[in-house]
Amino acid sequence: MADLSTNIAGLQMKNPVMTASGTFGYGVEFADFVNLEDIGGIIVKGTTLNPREGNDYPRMVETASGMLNCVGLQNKGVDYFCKNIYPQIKDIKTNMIVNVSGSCPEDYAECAARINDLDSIPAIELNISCPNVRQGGMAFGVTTDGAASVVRAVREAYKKTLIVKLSPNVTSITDIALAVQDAGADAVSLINTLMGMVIDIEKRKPILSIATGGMSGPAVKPVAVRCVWQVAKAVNIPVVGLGGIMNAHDAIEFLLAGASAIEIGTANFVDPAITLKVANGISEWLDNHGCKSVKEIIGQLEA
Amino acid sequence: MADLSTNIAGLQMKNPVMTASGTFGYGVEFADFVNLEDIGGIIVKGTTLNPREGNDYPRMVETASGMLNCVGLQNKGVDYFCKNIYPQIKDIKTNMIVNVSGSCPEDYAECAARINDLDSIPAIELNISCPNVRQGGMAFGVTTDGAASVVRAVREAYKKTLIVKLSPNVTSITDIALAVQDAGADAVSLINTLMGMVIDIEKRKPILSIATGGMSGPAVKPVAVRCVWQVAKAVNIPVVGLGGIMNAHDAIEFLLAGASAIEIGTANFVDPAITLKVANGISEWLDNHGCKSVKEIIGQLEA
Amino acid sequence: MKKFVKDLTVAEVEFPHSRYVLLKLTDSEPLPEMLPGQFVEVKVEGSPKTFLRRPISINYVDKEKNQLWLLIQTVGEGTHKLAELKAGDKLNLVFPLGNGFSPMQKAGEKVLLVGGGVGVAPLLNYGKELKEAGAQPVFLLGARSKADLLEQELFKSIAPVYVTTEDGSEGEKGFVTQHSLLESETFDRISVCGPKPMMVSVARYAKSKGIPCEVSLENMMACGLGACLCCVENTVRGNVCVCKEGPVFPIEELTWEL
Amino acid sequence: MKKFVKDLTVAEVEFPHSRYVLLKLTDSEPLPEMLPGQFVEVKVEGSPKTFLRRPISINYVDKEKNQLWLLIQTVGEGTHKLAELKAGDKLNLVFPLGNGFSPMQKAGEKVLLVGGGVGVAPLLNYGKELKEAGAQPVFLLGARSKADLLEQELFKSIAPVYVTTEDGSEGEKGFVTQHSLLESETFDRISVCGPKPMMVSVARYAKSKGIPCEVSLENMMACGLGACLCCVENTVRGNVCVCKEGPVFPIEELTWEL
Repeated sequence: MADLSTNIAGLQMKNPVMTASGTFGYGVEFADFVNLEDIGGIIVKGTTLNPREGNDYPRMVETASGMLNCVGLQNKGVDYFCKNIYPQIKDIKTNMIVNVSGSCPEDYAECAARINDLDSIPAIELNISCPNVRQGGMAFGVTTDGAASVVRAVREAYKKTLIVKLSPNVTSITDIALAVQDAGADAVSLINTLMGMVIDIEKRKPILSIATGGMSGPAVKPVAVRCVWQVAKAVNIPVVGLGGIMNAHDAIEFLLAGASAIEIGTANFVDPAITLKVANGISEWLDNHGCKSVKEIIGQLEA
Repeated sequence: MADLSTNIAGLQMKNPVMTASGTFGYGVEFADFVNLEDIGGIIVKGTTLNPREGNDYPRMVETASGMLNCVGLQNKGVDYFCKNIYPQIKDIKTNMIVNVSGSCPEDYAECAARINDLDSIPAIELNISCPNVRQGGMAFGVTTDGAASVVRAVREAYKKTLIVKLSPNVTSITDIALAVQDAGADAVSLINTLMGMVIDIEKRKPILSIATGGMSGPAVKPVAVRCVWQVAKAVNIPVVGLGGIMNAHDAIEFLLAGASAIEIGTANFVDPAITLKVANGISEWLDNHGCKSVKEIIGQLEA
Repeated sequence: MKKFVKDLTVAEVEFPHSRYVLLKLTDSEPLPEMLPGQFVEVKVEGSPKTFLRRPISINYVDKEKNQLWLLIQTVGEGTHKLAELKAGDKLNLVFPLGNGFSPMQKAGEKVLLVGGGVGVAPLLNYGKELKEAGAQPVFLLGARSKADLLEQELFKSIAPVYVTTEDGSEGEKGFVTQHSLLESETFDRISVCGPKPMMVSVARYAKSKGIPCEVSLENMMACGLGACLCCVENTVRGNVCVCKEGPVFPIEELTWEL
Repeated sequence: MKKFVKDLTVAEVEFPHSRYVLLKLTDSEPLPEMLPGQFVEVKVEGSPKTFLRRPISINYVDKEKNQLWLLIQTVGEGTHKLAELKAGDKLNLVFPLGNGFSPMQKAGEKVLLVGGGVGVAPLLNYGKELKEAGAQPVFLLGARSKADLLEQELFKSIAPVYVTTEDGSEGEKGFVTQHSLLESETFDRISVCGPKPMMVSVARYAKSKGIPCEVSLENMMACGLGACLCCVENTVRGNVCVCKEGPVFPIEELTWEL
């Protein structure tokens, strides 16, 4: 049995499989299907300083080999999380990571500061690239200055592992990655969703309530693998890869491209037990290829 | 029977269906399957000032609901085109449009100038965003200055309809669109392919010879529709929409989003007779919806 | 209530209507407990256009035969693929999902179950459960025409069935809210499943009469588990997941204009 | 030569081997002229992982029965879907594509047809055409073992068949280039279709003996019409489309190291 353990800037993981924010709830929603403690890391729903109702319905539309969503960061706010959610998840023996979002650096920092006080949350993933909120969100993630400003503010307030999630809706994702690295990020995760739109031709209106949404699923996987490869070559902090991973084969593509860990997102909707199937599939593949550790393939792409 | 005729900056088209460069050869390759003169416009292979061998094999890999290619502008050069290809296509009674590419503004301009002399070529499509050539290509298309510089140079040398093809691999495609509009473009076409990568995990190498390639097909359609909608709102020149169109329904999405015409690309590989099926499908839909002209739906999205 | 993801086996396939297929699924082990009004998420194989699972309400649970019935309207490529399934084929389900209809409130209560279109599906199971529990269910079913009425014999075997058809080819002509039954009889509560306009008009009737009423919503869903927050309905508590806190809601919780 | 896109009808389905399916297609009207060595592009339905058409060489053309045979190795989801086709099903083809093998150069010429794996498929049709034209084809077929030899009776009905198997379970043990036939007999020319290493070694043999040799390539393709320039092979003329200028090339046109 190959050693699946990996490490993201000091964050020890029993295997490289994590769940993408917004696709796995708080983990507990999937407890009937998988043993949560067998997952390398669980990144829970996007959390903001203040409660958000999110966007109106419809928030989702299926696309060719994928889907668009425009949930818009619906959540009850960080204080509700600390008081009501944290107690339910704090004893789950794996890396419980909170995805943090906001509309200005101060909000991001304050939200992060309150999560910093939670002993059982070893890391946060900073969402500086949510494509589905009008003000803020996206704006920060698509410029080097904007991205750096948020990361600097949060770095001040947050002492544990800081992962920054990057948007692919940019001219150069490596420039953004380098900017957040310089601003103090411990790791980057990519890709967030690709901005898209689907039209109801009978109603002559967009299907989604805010017209556009973020595309995810197998359709975006080639873009995600390309971004991970480009960023992993450019930065010297760990990269977490995600985007359309449906099986172990897909996950291994990301690992070879340079990801130290991967996140499974949309696939959780198709198979609620997919996380462990992917972890086991990676293990089998490593065994069949004579690899003693997953570390033997991370970034080992010849290109 | 609804009136399908449309108009791109003075270029009269019998219907809004065109073929995307690099997916329909010079048209003649498809003469056994469709009556070429029934197509609104045929955009032939990318042509450069000097001959190009293109990239090594493999140049193509299938992806979820799409494909990547890295052909790399293989062509025999503009003089060969004028001498040997033009005579074969000049009498085809539809808009025969040449896609022009290059690696510096001067080359673009010189190539365009020679095509300007060909009576039966009423327009060119400027490819300032080829993701598959190392030097040049992409570089121009992803900055407003780079895009404007090429378009200005070509505008000087080219007097007929100038369509500029835009890349989606940018932070703001509307900024690029506005820049090429200001530089003298008569119309814009979008989207070019999304940059992606697929890895052969057994060989631990990218499948494509230059590692990355351009993604096309239904997988990218939501991104394309979004871009067309954003750009059509921002510019006051006509927009030609393309990206994953497989049927009349898809085409109508682009028309509603603001495209005055559409291009069919990858779908030609799946069904060599698709162009006319889409044109007929649009006509039927218009009839069934009481529209007398395709112009009644162009840009009529409520959003 | 524990949820499962597993392959069930197609035991029987019936076509009660040109646009519907009835799949009777079974399993080697006893099927888990399922509440009336709950739904399943099925994985459709061999359909390039179908990436996500499809939510389908539970039509009936035959405990003797250990069967779970799904009455499916064949609208798109995905549901047409489901209609191609043959006895012996496997179908992967995530189930049971959602809250389901309210259990019997008091013995002997008269409950009006109103359904339209494919919305009648979950009412069959609900009516049976209410009947067995000791309540008095009454079915009021609406359809375009006689030919569009589904599972009539089964409904009649459980409780009285009243029908409206838009063309008058069966029962009373018109919409369910126009049926004379609503004037001639009174009910302790009403449960509705069908097209939104129908549910709204029934909800208005119930509100005007002060009769407790619950409706079963069919918002588009992705996960079905309350994780993705895509299928939300706006309620007095804000946006909530139809897949988890629904699909059944008391009308006073919704923000519909009644 | 005119190309067509049309639905053909599956007349017969055979499974000559656990990893192969033989589809015999027919049409209501006479099939168009097809040259040996040409191929078709088939559209695979119901396979989410298969977006593009699949190029498949023409195995045999039965003019009496108006049948076109496709011998398909079931490797991925797409080809497995093709193996599920039943008699009466439709299959959409773009065909005939490519240049095909060289026609007979002179009456009575001895032509060695070397095939390995699924590469034997087009040689059956080619051998038959050469024979009918008045040439003397000879088959040299290689496989892993006896069980992996395909359509042996058909090949034998056309011309002498020599075999090598890697395990020696049939014919001579080893690879085709090791067969004693190559020492004992001489040929006017050689045509090869199979795995690239096999084609390279046969090409080297032919070059060393000064025997004209052509090989049939299987580069990955998209359009099959010479439009997308994806399937190019580097030649003395530069990069050319295998789908249009090939799939058959004289070895001296290729840039292989021989």
